[in-house]
Amino acid sequence: QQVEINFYYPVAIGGPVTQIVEDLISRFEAENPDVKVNPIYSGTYSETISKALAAFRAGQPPELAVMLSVDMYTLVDEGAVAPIERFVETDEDRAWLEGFMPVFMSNSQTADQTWGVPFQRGTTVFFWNKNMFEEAGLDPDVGPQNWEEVVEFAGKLTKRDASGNATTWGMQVPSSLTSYWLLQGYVAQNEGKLFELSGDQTYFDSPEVVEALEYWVSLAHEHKVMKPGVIEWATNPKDFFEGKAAMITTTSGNLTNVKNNAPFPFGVQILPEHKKRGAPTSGGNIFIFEGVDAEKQEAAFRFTKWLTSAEQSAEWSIKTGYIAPREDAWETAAMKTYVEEFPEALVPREQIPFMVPELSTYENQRVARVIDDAIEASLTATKTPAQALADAQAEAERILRNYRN
Amino acid sequence: MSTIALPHQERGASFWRLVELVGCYVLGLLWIMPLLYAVWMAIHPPEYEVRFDLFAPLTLDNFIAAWSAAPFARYFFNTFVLISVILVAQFVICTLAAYAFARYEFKGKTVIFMLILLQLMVMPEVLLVENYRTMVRLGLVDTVLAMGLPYMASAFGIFLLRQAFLTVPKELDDAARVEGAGSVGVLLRVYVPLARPVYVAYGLVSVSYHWNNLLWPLVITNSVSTRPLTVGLQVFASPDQGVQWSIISAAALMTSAPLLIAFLLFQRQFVQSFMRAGIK
Amino acid sequence: MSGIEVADLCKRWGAVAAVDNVNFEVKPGTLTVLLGPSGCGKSTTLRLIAGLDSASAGAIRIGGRDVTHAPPAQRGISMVFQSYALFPHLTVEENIIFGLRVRRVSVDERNRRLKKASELLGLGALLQRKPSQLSGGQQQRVALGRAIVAEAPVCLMDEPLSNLDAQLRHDMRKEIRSIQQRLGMTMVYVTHDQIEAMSIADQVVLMRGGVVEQKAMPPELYSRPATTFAARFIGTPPMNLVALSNGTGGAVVRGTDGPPLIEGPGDGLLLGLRPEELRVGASGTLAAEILAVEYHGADSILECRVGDQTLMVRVDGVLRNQIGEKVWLSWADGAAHVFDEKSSRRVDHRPIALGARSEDNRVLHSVS
Amino acid sequence: MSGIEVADLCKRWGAVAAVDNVNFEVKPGTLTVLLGPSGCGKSTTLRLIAGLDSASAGAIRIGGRDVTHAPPAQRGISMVFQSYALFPHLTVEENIIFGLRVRRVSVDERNRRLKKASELLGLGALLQRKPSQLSGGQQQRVALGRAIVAEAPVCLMDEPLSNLDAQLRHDMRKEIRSIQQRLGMTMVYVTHDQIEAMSIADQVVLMRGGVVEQKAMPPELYSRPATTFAARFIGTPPMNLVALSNGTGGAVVRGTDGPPLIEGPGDGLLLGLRPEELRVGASGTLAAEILAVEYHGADSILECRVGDQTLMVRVDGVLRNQIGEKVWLSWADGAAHVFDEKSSRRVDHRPIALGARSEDNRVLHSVS
Amino acid sequence: MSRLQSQATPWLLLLPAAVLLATFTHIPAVTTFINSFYTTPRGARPARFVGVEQYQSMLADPVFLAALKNNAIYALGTVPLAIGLSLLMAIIVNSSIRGRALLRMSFFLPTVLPMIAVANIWLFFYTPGYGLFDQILANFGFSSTNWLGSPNTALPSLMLLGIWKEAGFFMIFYLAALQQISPSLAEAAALEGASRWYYFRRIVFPLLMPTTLFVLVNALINSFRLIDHVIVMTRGGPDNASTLLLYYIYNTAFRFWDTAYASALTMVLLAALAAFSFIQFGILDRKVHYK
Ligand SMILES: Nc1ncnc2c1ncn2[C@@H]1O[C@H](COP(=O)(O)OP(=O)(O)OP(=O)(O)O)[C@@H](O)[C@H]1O
Ligand SMILES: Nc1ncnc2c1ncn2[C@@H]1O[C@H](COP(=O)(O)OP(=O)(O)OP(=O)(O)O)[C@@H](O)[C@H]1O
Ligand SMILES: [Mg+2]
Ligand SMILES: [Mg+2]
Repeated sequence: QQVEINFYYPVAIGGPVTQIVEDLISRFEAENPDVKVNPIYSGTYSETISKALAAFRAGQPPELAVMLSVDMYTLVDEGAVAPIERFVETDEDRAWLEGFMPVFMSNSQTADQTWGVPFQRGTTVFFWNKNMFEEAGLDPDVGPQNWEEVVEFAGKLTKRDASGNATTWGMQVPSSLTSYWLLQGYVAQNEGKLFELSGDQTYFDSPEVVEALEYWVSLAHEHKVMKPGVIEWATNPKDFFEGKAAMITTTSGNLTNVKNNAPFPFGVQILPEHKKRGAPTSGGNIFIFEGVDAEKQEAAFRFTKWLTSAEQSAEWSIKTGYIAPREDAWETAAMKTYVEEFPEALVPREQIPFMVPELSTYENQRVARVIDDAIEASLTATKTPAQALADAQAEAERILRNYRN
Repeated sequence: MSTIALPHQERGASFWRLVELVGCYVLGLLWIMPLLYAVWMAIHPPEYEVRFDLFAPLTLDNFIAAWSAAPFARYFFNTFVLISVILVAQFVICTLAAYAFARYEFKGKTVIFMLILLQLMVMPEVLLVENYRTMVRLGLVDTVLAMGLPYMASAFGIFLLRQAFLTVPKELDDAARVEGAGSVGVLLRVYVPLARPVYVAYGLVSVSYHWNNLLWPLVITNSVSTRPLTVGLQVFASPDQGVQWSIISAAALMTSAPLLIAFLLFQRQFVQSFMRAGIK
Repeated sequence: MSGIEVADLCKRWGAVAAVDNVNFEVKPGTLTVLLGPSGCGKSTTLRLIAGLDSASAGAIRIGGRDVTHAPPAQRGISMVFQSYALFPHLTVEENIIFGLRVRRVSVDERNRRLKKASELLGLGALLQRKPSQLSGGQQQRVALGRAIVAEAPVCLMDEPLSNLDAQLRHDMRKEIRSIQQRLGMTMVYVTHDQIEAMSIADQVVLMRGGVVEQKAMPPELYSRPATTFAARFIGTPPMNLVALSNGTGGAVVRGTDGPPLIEGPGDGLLLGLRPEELRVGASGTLAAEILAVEYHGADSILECRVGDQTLMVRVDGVLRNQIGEKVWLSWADGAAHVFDEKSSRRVDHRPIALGARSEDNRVLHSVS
Repeated sequence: MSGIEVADLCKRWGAVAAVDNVNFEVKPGTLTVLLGPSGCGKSTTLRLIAGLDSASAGAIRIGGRDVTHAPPAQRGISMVFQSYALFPHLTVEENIIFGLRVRRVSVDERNRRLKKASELLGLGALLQRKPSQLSGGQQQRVALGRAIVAEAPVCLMDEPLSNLDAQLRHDMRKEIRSIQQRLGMTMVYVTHDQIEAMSIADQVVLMRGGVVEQKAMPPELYSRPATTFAARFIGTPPMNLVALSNGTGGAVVRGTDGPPLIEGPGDGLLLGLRPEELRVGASGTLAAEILAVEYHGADSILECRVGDQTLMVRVDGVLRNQIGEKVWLSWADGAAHVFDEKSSRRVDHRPIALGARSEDNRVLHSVS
Repeated sequence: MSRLQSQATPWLLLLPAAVLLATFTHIPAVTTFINSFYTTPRGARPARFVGVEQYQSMLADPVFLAALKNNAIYALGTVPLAIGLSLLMAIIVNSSIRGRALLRMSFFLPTVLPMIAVANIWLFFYTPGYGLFDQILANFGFSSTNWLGSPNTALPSLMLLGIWKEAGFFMIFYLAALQQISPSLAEAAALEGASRWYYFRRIVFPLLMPTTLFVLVNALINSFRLIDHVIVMTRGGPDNASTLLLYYIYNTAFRFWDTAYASALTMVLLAALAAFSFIQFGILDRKVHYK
């Protein structure tokens, strides 16, 4: 008797993700002939949770889904997901669960339970175009190390035509979606924080946050080294390849994409520091849904465990550029070879000590939207960062008030 | 040659006539340009997305890449099923209702007709929150039926067919009855065949509407096995990081292709169908 | 073969009585024409007979059977409509056998009747065409064919020829009459064209405002109209109706002082004279002045003033008389009709024999 | 006041010549009717005069000025369309003064003309209505009003009455004629109705297949048709055309052996006899057999066989003759027309004087 | 043919349509209204009656106000332009211009294609730097514009796409109406010496009034109903500069899962649609009627 389970997954990076997923699944099925996994590509992260929650409410949830780790509170609040501990029985299971790096687990646990299993996790990293560095008289092998250097380098790298219109921007930071995430990097570097881990409190209007956003905005408006307005995630790497941007910040998940598509030598490093180093985690966890047969949940758990074990973690990381969230994955032979051939792959890992958990609250989508709007408003100069963040904090208060008691 | 044809007028003003003419063609070119450009992108390698070169090599790789990147075959199938189901249901349901309005007198006819016409303003997608709940209650979420159901009783269809039936001469109805046909017989043997052009017109309008419809299917479908093309394309084209415009163009054209080809083949019928549907 | 009896038939649309107590009988195998002006209730009467509308009161019997409440299909009738009511999406053949298909008549029988009808009507070569590919006359034939194959004893026709041009109308009329007689059909035929009615009918039922004005054979309708309406409805130009008044020696034309035309008092009476029965001459009975002449080729219509009244006179060919000229009108003895002005019904009269009168010293009354 | 000259006018639509070398002249202040069957090029000719289509060849002069290439507005014409072409969103008043507004005629003048036209046509009470609120006859009057206020010397009308019923058509026709004469307009009037043409025209231009068949005053058209087409197009029932052949003593009706009717050989000639000019009697010129009788009230139409040919005869009133009866037909000397069978043109002839012939021992030829 | 049966027949014929319409139009409209007075049930917390609180918070909700304003701008910007252009197109295509069929095709084609597909294509045109618009404008010395990323241009960019997509659709209605105008009216006007412009202004345009009204109402409805391009191109951003009402409803209901608030928002949308139907049946219909 075969158990059939549905697996929703988003694609948030370039590359043949669908195929990689299918390859993995067919291997799993070969090893576990009693389970059949239907992979369902479900769009972006936000579409995935929309779909999954919709399906859950309609009584037909998928058995498991990859959703943003930060949506944990929303999912728990809805009663939509099952704690992983429920399925952990053997010592081997326990060892597996304990094998994840703590920074990734902080977004995965609340109320002493683990609700999601780190899977396609990432962080933001910093890329630069070595050719342009050379043209601008910079050392192509060393990227900017702090906020000031970023401004300085970007100034040198920004090229303008006769009429003063920029043809190449020195620096580009995407801001079209989940831009709070990039802000969080700046905030961490500024020794501030965006939210409380309890998920019911935000600090959008704290001075550290305001300064961080002001720095970001100053790149475009004061220093004029970044394209003003909102920069699409989707076009940011493309701009980089096309030479429209000399330095970009983007998700580490883009490593493979950049490696394959950049028609010039490029450098990659962890984010520049300010008061200290800092970067947010990001990306998706695997959640197992409530509202399905225990037997199916169990199969889903088995698949989850298999997919996030050392071997598969390493493979997934190598093929996509996501960070393998387990120490033992980095010890596998495959990973070691890969890192030797492509040392840049180590960069995200280097950042792990400095990482902070990603913004995650109740009604996360809504709160995230509020802070995103504030960032967009600041970047497009419709509001000052202080004003925008004050408004955002007020709105977040209004939303989260109901969850404090 | 004048835009508003008045016989024999203003022969002399040929310069302005020429300006006018050029204006017309420029407008036409402007309008078709986006599509031509999309085709350009789709049939050339990605390097030529932003570089216009008459001698750029042609390729189908973009289509192949798009086709293999997402289960478009399945999406096509889903759309096809969806449209067939909707169309058949619309024809049956609207025909019956239109017949009642065209040939029967009953109490409250006007009020009911008005209530039905309300749907011209309040399309199902406007009420998507409640309609979604209804589908949840019916246990139909993520089914083809759920995608089609709210559209099956189409006020537009009822209105159109009623108009068509009203133009059927009463004498034909009488003649069929004298010859021994009953109510259903008259409907099937006289009204339906005579309204055939209207069915074609309505069918084309309906097919293109539902082929293009996004919001409701987006809300109500979750899985590959029900998702229609539009939703498939939406899901396909929205990865958060990095896109290839030539592949997106290829995918966009691919999803529009059947309509596009049908339109190019049956331009006249299309235009006339929409025209017919528009005359109220 | 069945006759039709229509007894006290009424049809009201709301407050309006479209058909008001109509009675007539159609003998088996004969053709009755319902004649009358637009809106007089002809079609309604026919539709009541067909069962397409239901009667408000009264009864309809076909072949002795009361069918007042039977549906159309069970009345043993066929019907030909004004606009032919051919199904435009069906071929000629399919149109003709439509009813047979509906009634599930066997294929053999269907073919037999189709063959017969199409031979009768010369439709053989057209069977595969669509109605839109036929001329008006051919369409009319197809409609006729559909009525014939039904082999119903009664055939109803509602202005079947009104969409045809004059020549074709004439030919088809003869054809319908000949088929009706050959097949011995009982037929009710609606028209508002008096010529058509006169030339085709065994019996004419003349209607007006929902009531029957006169039922008669055509020559009687022409020669003895029962009312002024009947008198004026038949014939073009219509019969002149001249008001009479009391005069010396009998009734005279009102506004003149003679000569007396009929015996007795004239007040409240109308004298009917058909334009084609009036003669114009240098001598005659009534003095008249020519007001206008309208030339039609074969004949001309004269507008004449007699006393304070205007008469139309039809004369052959081109008239040599001038406008304003004074002439004399005369007519044969039997040509005069007399009606009561109030009831507008025909009354008997005794004409006063009048020889032609030569131009004399009478003064024509001119109207101020 | 301007006359119209149409000289060698041609209009080709692709290969088809809709108007083919048409010549005629309209005298100032007179009314010319373009008459002919459907598709003969009447409308096209009119539209060429109006400038709505442009001529392929030939010239049009209005008031002596060559307007062949002038735009419609500069030809000094007004026009009444078959469908009236009233602007549905404008009131009657606005419709009538539309052209005056366009031409920026002063308000005073506008009002004066409007008043005059609306009095002439009895439109006073309707000025604020929309066309859709008018009856057909009233719409026709508005169209006429629009043409009148233009005070153009030439007025063109394309079947202006064909959408009206018979009675209204008759009245409007008289009205148009009277206005035309009162205002002294030069008018070209298109119709396919011969009665209308005969009763209204100063001159009739009879067309057929794009060419002019005959130009004449109405009585001449009737009494001296130039071709068999003209002969049969005017008059109902149409003129009988009887084939002649050589006989002893002159031409005889083909298929009979006499009597000779006209001098000389008969082969290739047609004898034209109008139904209304034939007399039926116990004696006469031609022996005939009655095939059918159609009763019309005032008259009846007889179908008679003479030799192997069929003739229509119109007789007054009810005929007492029976179908199959043998009778004699006769006619007045001037009533016979002769045409050449091939060219179908009229030819002169000398009739042979024939007294009435009493029934004798002649054998009627029966056709097998 | 019994009386009773013939009276039941129309109702039986109407039944399927009536049930479906009631289920998906009338009843949802009413329940939307009712739900707008409750809170959203979440997990263990059931819905709670709060009266007009949802409407009150709506008035304080900057995103809602922005959506309302945007939608008004969107409608006022696209509708007149699309109608004007469609009329122009109809007149062009209805004339005897050479290549009429091709022109008609190029005008009409955008209408046939899925909005989602063309929005994805246009997304590229708007890409700053190397998108079609920037490439063309670069030739005229303009600097690259972040079309969809600036609050000033995001909504107009959507509007432009909206006009491009819809004008051809409305053209069809005008074309149909133009073909209904009897050519003899043009001839009559020509005889009276009317110029082309005069004929258009005094005859054609007034005669097209009913069509214009119909198109107007349809365009207004569409401007509140079609949000496919918002989903694809801007997701309402930046900072809600291009959020339209229905998009906000969609987001609130299916992203934030606040269905009660979404119900209240839907009531606003319904009110707008009701206002349009009022325009059609109430005011203008009377004025433009001449038949
Ligand atoms: N369905 C109906 N509803 C209301 N009134 C009707 C209906 N049908 C006919 N009438 C009225 O009944 C009267 C008689 O109509 P009917 O059609 O019988 O006239 P008719 O003699 O056939 O006229 P015509 O020669 O114009 O066909 C008319 O006044 C007409 O308006
Ligand atoms: N626009 C056109 N294009 C091609 N052929 C035309 C056009 N207008 C008229 N014709 C042809 O020219 C011929 C004459 O047409 P016209 O309209 O002048 O006839 P008519 O005498 O007015 O007929 P009717 O009495 O039917 O109006 C017809 O054969 C017609 O088919
Ligand atoms: Mg009738
Ligand atoms: Mg004509």
